[in-house]
Amino acid sequence: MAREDGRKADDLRPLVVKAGVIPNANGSAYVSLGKTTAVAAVYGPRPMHPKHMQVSDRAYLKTVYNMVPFSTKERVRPGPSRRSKEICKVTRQALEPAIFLDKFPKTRIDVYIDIIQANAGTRTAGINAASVALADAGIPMRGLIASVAAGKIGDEYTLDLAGKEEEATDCDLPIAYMPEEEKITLMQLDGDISPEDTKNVVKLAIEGCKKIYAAQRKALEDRWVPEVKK
Amino acid sequence: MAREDGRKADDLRPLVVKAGVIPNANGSAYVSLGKTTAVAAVYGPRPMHPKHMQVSDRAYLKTVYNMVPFSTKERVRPGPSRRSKEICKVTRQALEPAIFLDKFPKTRIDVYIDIIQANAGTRTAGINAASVALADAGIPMRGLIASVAAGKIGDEYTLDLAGKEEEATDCDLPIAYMPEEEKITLMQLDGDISPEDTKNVVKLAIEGCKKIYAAQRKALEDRWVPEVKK
Amino acid sequence: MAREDGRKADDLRPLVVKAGVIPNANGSAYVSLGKTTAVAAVYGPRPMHPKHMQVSDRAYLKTVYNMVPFSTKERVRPGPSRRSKEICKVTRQALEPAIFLDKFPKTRIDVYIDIIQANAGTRTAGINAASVALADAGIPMRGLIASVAAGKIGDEYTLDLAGKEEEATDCDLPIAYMPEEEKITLMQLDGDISPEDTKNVVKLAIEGCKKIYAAQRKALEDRWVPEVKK
Amino acid sequence: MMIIQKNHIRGLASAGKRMDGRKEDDFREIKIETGVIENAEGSAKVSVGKTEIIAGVKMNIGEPFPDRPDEGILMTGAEFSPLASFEFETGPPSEDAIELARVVDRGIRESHMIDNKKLCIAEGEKVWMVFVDIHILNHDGNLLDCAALAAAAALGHAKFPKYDGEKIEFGEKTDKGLPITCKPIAVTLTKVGEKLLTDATFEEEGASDVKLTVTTKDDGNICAIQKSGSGPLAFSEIEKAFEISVRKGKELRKLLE
Amino acid sequence: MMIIQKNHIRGLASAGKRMDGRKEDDFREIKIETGVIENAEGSAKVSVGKTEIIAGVKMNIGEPFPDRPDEGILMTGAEFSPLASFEFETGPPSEDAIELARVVDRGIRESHMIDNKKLCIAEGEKVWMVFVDIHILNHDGNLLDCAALAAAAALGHAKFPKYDGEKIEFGEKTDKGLPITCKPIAVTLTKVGEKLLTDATFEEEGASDVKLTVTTKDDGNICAIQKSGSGPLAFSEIEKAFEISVRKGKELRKLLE
Amino acid sequence: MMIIQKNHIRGLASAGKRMDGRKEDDFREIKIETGVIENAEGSAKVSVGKTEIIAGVKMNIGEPFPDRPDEGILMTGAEFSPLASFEFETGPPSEDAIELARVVDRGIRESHMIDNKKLCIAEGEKVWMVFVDIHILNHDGNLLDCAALAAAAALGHAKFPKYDGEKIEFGEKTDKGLPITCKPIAVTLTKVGEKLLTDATFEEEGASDVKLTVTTKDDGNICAIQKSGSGPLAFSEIEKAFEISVRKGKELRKLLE
Repeated sequence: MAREDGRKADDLRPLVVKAGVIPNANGSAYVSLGKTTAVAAVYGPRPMHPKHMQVSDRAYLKTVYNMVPFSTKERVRPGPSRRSKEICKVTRQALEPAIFLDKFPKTRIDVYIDIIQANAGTRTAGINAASVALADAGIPMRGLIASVAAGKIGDEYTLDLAGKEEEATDCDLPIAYMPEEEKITLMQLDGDISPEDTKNVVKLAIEGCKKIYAAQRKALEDRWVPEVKK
Repeated sequence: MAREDGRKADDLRPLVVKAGVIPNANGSAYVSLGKTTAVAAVYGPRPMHPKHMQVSDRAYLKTVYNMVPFSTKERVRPGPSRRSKEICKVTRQALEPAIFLDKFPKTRIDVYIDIIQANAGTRTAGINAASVALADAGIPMRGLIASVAAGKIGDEYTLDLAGKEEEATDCDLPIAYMPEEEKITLMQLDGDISPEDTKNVVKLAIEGCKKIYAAQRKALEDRWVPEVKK
Repeated sequence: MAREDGRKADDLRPLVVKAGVIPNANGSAYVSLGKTTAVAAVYGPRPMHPKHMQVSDRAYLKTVYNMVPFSTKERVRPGPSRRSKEICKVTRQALEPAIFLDKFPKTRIDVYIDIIQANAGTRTAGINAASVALADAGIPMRGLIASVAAGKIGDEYTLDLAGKEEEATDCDLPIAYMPEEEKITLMQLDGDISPEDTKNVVKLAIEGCKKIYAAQRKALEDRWVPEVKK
Repeated sequence: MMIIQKNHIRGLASAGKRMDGRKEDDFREIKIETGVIENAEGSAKVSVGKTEIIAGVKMNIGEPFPDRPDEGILMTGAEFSPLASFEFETGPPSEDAIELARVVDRGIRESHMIDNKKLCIAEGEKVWMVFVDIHILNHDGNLLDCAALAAAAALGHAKFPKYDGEKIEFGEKTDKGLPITCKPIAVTLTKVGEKLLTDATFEEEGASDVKLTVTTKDDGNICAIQKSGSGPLAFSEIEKAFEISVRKGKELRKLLE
Repeated sequence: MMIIQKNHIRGLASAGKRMDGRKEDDFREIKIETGVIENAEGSAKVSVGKTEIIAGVKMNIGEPFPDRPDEGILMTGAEFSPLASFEFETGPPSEDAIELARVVDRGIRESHMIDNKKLCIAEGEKVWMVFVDIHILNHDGNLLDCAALAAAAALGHAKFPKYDGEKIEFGEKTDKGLPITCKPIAVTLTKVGEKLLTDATFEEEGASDVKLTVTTKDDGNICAIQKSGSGPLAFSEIEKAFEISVRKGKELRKLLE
Repeated sequence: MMIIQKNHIRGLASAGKRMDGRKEDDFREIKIETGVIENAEGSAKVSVGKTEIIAGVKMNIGEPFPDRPDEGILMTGAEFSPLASFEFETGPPSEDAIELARVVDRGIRESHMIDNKKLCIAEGEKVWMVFVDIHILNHDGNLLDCAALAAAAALGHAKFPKYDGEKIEFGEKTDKGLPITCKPIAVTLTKVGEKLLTDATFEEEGASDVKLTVTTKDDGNICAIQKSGSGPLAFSEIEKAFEISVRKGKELRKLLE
């Protein structure tokens, strides 16, 4: 079945990944998937203040997900919402399994994600950007985290839902995935769908993550390999 | 004159007091008076953080009074209101005279009161529950604090106002009372009533407190005496 | 051209300055300019808590500008607004150049300004009061700060705008000025006016500041000279 | 406050003495000035010794509460400006400020000082809202009595602004005052040692652990009571407080005439 | 929790054992009591072992959202009262409380448990708003399953209040229930060591770094999933979690009949 | 910043030099890209050296302010995203962010850049509201000039969304732009040592204690001024700042054409 934008069911939207876009940050990245754009910056590891918030055996990871007021069709009021607080939490927990936090006890690592333009899949785009930004910052990681949503529209398992597909799908299932370890680090579902179908949607999303992972690696190489060669 | 619910002027509403209802708390209690239900839990004494808030010669007593959103006829928005902040203060000051706070310098004792169902007399029910919870937690006390409101409807001094009686009364006068020491630890009045009548209303409320006190002692005995016997 | 209240273009409104009006404060002052009334109080230098906010080589200056709810024609909601936060900042930066903050490392100096009645020129009235209050508190200063706004109505450069003049003027230009050092410490402008005119408006405002400065000195003498004589 | 100073104040009190030479039930000098804020519909500056408070009354048109469609709305707020005491801090109203505002509010409300029905313009649609804001200028004890006095004075002198049925002309006052029925007066007794002191200073309050505020009406009835502080009271002390509050209330009420 | 205790719990789990003697996929004793709050249109107290939660349903009339003019409005909130655990604090809802409320909400919303169109009174103007508030009384693990059960039970027993087209008579209930289409049940699997435990206790949760909540409908379909915790999951674990959730969901649903 | 570095920058300035080789009144390279956010009615990404800012314009229909019934509403906000600098923190807008937004807003408002009356749809009832949001992406000094430029560019390219008199179709733009009358340009002079530098970098700002922002119109008139920082200025410095701001303002305005 044809999709709005002419993609095949297992196609991603046009994907752009760039590393090192925020000069001030220790690491940063830009990710766009179609009309959804996320920028992420990493500051740290840096000393944790006040002291009583230090964790003695590892770094404290803070993740902020923020939609810029003009990112959506109707202006978003600045400041955190219940939705954005939940996304901060699942984003942090999607990234944590990849990071060797125990290498930096008593410090903090801050990951800031700004959604510059929103058209479905902002949390997954944010995770993709954050993961590249962490690597760009030189934080030791088990692997990159890639993230995308999938669903089922009519009879077809469909990757990277966009636009009105979010309403047409039987379910909206975002995952985050670490290809190096074959592990899922984020999984949510909204919908009404059988367990068997759900498994197939997860499998499709994992394939999508692998494609994104390739683009993430490429972006880091583009940024760092020339520098090494110099 | 007959009351809505058939009580005599100096009758309390049906009273239930139970100690030890919240397993996690150091002490806890449940109190219902008619359709008003309060649950209280005590945590502490525990170390006070941050340090600069420690009081060097006694425990810091914190009291939180909270109406659960579904406790009232019209849903209450969660979070503190001006009313609830005043009640937190008078509740704390109703309990303080009974507690040997100086036995636990530099610590904090937290008293949390949730109003689960509200039909007049929530602050007094909360104090009754909190007092039993403190005793249940083994905090050394000069005595239990009992609390109830009284008023004057027509010519009659009337105990433990409920339902529409709060509108019919000349005054709404809640007190908290420590029978062991014959001391009043909370007293408020809204209304329009002569000083002589006010004194008589206070006397009636004191008698009401003594009845509540008996039920509070009974609840603590039911909870602790069998345990001691074991 | 005649002004609403009969003043000449370079006249201030009737000015009252008093020092030492808040007994509890280390220093305080009252300033009224026509129907605009500000009261300022200074507390400090006092120890700065928490410690991590201490500045090692100078005092931390805090300035709070607050409009009292009944100060305006339409009641103001209590609490800070975006406007009042900006005024706090420019007020602090108007005062800082005058104070030897480096004499009191690790302390804080608090300047509180309450606008009791508002009819144009509240920020400048507040600065005038704050400056006297600082001197009254015995804080060592390079000089007093005087402050007033000026504008241009029709062809005339006009001092100390009030009432409907704020709408008639080509610009509203408040400054703060330190006569001892001939320095400008606050300058803002709203309007639409040529650079040449702007310079002339600044010059007029400086002349206004000098008059206010004289009244500030007088107020401090009235307060302190008799005391010294005793 | 140092223990030694507290003990000194308590010792004096037990001997029937006070640091400033007053008798147990003496008030400090009270000054009341009304109409001090031109922008307010009503205002009063009241000082009791060195304690100084301004109350301002602002009015506006609003919708009545659904359960009281024919009554105006009264709102009382208090700000403890950090200007007034080293004890006060910036930020949202403290517990103490909320309590003070609510006790002053109850005195006005329960005494029916203002005939609320007369504030109704169109039942269920439009009523006058009356905002009383209390602003502390200097805190030297007994804030509550001073605030209640300032609120009563400001309400007593307030004038309705010009209103053409559509829009209020703020700043243009009519000569019509609020529908005042009586004047509630708050008198606070502060227990120091074994004595109940009237109009305690900041230092005396520091040596006390309990006080009782009793607000009375012109007819001697009580319309509001608030016990405050972490100490207890005996019934006999409450009886005594009632007697003093009624008596001193009458004296203070005269100052509002 | 001490490392040694965590390791003990993990060791037990690997051996197929639990501290309280349950099997991997056993729930603790579940008690459901409905109608416990007279002021609420619906209410239920649910305990799972020592975990105890009350859910209350309140209704009101409001305007529909502009993009859904013919649908009622459902709002789910959760308060983690500090009364319920030394871990909970006063203040605005924590990240965990928000997540719990949103996952319970998604289960109700995505399963279409309530036929929202039947909550419309006048299209674009008036609809019923249904507030579900979740209040934790004691936290001994597995809050989410317990909360979802309490919410479903409270909604299932809720009755519309009396409404004359103008005003609601709160406190007077009709005998008309909400338009319920199905009953979503949340089952959370908590990974301890290499095992996925059902209905983990507070201690077991402390020894775990990841859990997966799967909410299922009467027809066995999944309507909500949430992975929570800082650990990862393998695909095979997710498959296993689905199987257990569907199976245990059926058992739990019977308790609501 | 280290004292030694501050002194170095000041020393350079006194000798008429800057760390990056620019002259006193040189701007860094400026890039302006418009239409970067499809969901916004107008948008612009502006970089000045390494400082990078996006401004977005969103429109909506709302009620006018009662005192200006025939004028549209302009609102300007700024977020200093913690992404953009180690100095920025999460939380509500800082004092600096509020000041920046207000100074940009005054430039737009006082220059009458937008003919507000043309934003009126039905007097007293419906007007267009224009929200300008400024989002910092990287902070390397001179945020204000960059933000004002981005706001002007975004407003200049904004297009009204489709509106049928009832409802806006967000995402569908018409080809009608805002009623623009002129282009206000902010130029900030940063005093380093005894010199007034144009377009200071983050390091140069760290070595300065005062700056002056002057916003000018196409006709050379000044529409907004803001002195910022804890240092003082002499009258002669203000005169000089005016001269530079008018001159550089003209140069920058050309970039918007």
